[in-house]
Amino acid sequence: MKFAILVNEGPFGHQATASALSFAQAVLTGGHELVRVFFYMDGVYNANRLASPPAGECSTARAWSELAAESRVDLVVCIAAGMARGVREANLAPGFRISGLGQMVEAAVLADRLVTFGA
Amino acid sequence: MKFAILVNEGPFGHQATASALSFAQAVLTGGHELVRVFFYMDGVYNANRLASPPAGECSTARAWSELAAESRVDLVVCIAAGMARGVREANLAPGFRISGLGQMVEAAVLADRLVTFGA
Amino acid sequence: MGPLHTVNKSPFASTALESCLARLTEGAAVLLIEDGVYAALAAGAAADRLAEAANRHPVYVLGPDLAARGLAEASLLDGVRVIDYLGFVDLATRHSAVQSWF
Amino acid sequence: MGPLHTVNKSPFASTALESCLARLTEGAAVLLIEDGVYAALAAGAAADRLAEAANRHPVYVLGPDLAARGLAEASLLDGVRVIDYLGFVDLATRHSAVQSWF
Amino acid sequence: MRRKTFLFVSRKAPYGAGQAGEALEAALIAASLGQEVHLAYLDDGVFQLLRGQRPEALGTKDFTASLVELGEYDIDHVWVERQSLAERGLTEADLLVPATLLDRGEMAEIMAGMDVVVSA
Amino acid sequence: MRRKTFLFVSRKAPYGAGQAGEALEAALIAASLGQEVHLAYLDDGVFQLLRGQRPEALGTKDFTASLVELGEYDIDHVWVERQSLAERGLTEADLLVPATLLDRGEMAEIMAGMDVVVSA
Repeated sequence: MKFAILVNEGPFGHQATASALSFAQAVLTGGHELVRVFFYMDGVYNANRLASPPAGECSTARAWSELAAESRVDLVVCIAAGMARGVREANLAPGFRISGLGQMVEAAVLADRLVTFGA
Repeated sequence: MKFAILVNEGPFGHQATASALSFAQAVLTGGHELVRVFFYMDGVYNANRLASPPAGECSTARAWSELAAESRVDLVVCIAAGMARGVREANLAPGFRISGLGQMVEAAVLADRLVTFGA
Repeated sequence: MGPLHTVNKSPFASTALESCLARLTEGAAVLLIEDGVYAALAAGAAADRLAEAANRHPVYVLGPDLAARGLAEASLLDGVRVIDYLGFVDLATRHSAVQSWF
Repeated sequence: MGPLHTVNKSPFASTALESCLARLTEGAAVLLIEDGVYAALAAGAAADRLAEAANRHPVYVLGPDLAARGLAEASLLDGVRVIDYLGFVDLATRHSAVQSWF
Repeated sequence: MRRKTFLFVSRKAPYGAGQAGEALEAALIAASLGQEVHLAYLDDGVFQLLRGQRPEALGTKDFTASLVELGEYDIDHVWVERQSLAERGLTEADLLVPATLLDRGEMAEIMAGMDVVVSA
Repeated sequence: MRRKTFLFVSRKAPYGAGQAGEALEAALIAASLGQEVHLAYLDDGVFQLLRGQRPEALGTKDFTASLVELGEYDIDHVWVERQSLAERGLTEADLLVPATLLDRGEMAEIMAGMDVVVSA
């Protein structure tokens, strides 16, 4: 089955990102297809390459990048939400791309299920 | 009287920043002293120079910078929270400085009142 | 004077106000800000509990946050006082500390 | 099959769970994740309402979120089923849509 | 693109910690792309529809300007839960857009029947 | 620096959307700077003190490691509200650090008597 994931919360002080990441990994482990992960609202903070978590914490941005590299998952950051929050091409983590909200709608149409994490 | 302000939420999708800003302005208008504004947790996102809000919205980062320029208010971003969230010297808005949590404690000691906004 | 308690969450969505009201001490006051202002609606389901607290403690509501949300002063519970940010600062000076509930 | 409803907020802090349970339709299921898992504590004040829903709808709780919080399966309400992320994905495939409550 | 039914569910009051504007933006995009868009307002979400909001002082855009243009995006399905209004002491006359009032059970059925549900 | 009484109030469950770790960090810094630090746990905040938490799987640091070191920071005042425990079906035996249990009214008096109150 085809899945799309919507992430609406930032990576620190909110569990939503970790939940979305675990769900994404389980989608792939379960033999399903992950059409796209769309980062909206505070979710765009996940794509900030400059973020470096304190010792003992896992970098979710890095974990998303690894997922993209290993499994060719399409990670899309909302351009408007990113602009507003200072997430741009210049500081984008590897594996993410910036595009419009239409990509979220398209993902929901292409996928059999859209699952939202946050806020 | 001497005030210190603690901001724990990011500027978008949360009113806390706008509230803190209005409170800071009223402290000064009321003839009081504003010892320091300390940005902690998601509050550090306020100091990101790269953020540019959509048309029709006010840039709170810019408004803080203006407050600092006009009234010499000390705006301090927590270094650990900033590192974790990708807010660093390289993308710091004018008028902010980066320092440790000790500055929050010191502000609370120097001020007669600490007022927290967020989360 | 006791502390000033600020509450910024809607009483229909969060237990923050209820939690705050259950811990008011002699001389304490309550200031509703942001989504907390919805608690002051006289016709709302949260009104009784706030009215009871207002009998023993001053309850304030931040005017600019009412206006932003389209709430008229006429729709508020009797006894709740509307203040602006200067009033908020003034209250903070007249209370021993400010405690935020969210 | 009806929808799968996920709830990620504590029932002691937020009305999200209560709101969700009030809108369950035939064939719907509930999955408690993140802070939502606290609702499944048998000895907690929120247990009765969830137990009632569990009589008519399957109620699941995400095991990794229980473990992170130090909650033992033995402390959960009878009838609540513990699943992992693969189980979450599987539930999503077997329900018509996934609706998040927060 | 295939046409699906999209439901955008608003359960939060505007401004405080809400994403009322960003959720509405997504709904307008979905409608622009030819999807069948429904908007559901329940719980504190009904406060988003209140007449007379003036958020400019908070520095945020007035998203209600987009609400009154829903017709131009062919969004005809605006559902509001009657019980949510009543609990807050509100009536249909307080709403700034034409909406269809539903009882709780009817709202639940609407939500259960959609292809895609986006919560905000 | 003058010595004040600082109270850090925890009312939120850990992990979900809490800042349990960041709040505790602030408390440790205040103690290191010679302030009189008190920690108050009420409402869902009591879940932060539960034994047996294993947050590593969520990718977050185990802040409870700092909790067990409170004594090394001379933080002796750990207050837990009895009613908050009871509502959640918990008892003192479930807590991972020694704490003083207070009734709701006693907790309210503790909170009202501090120079600085930081909520998290």
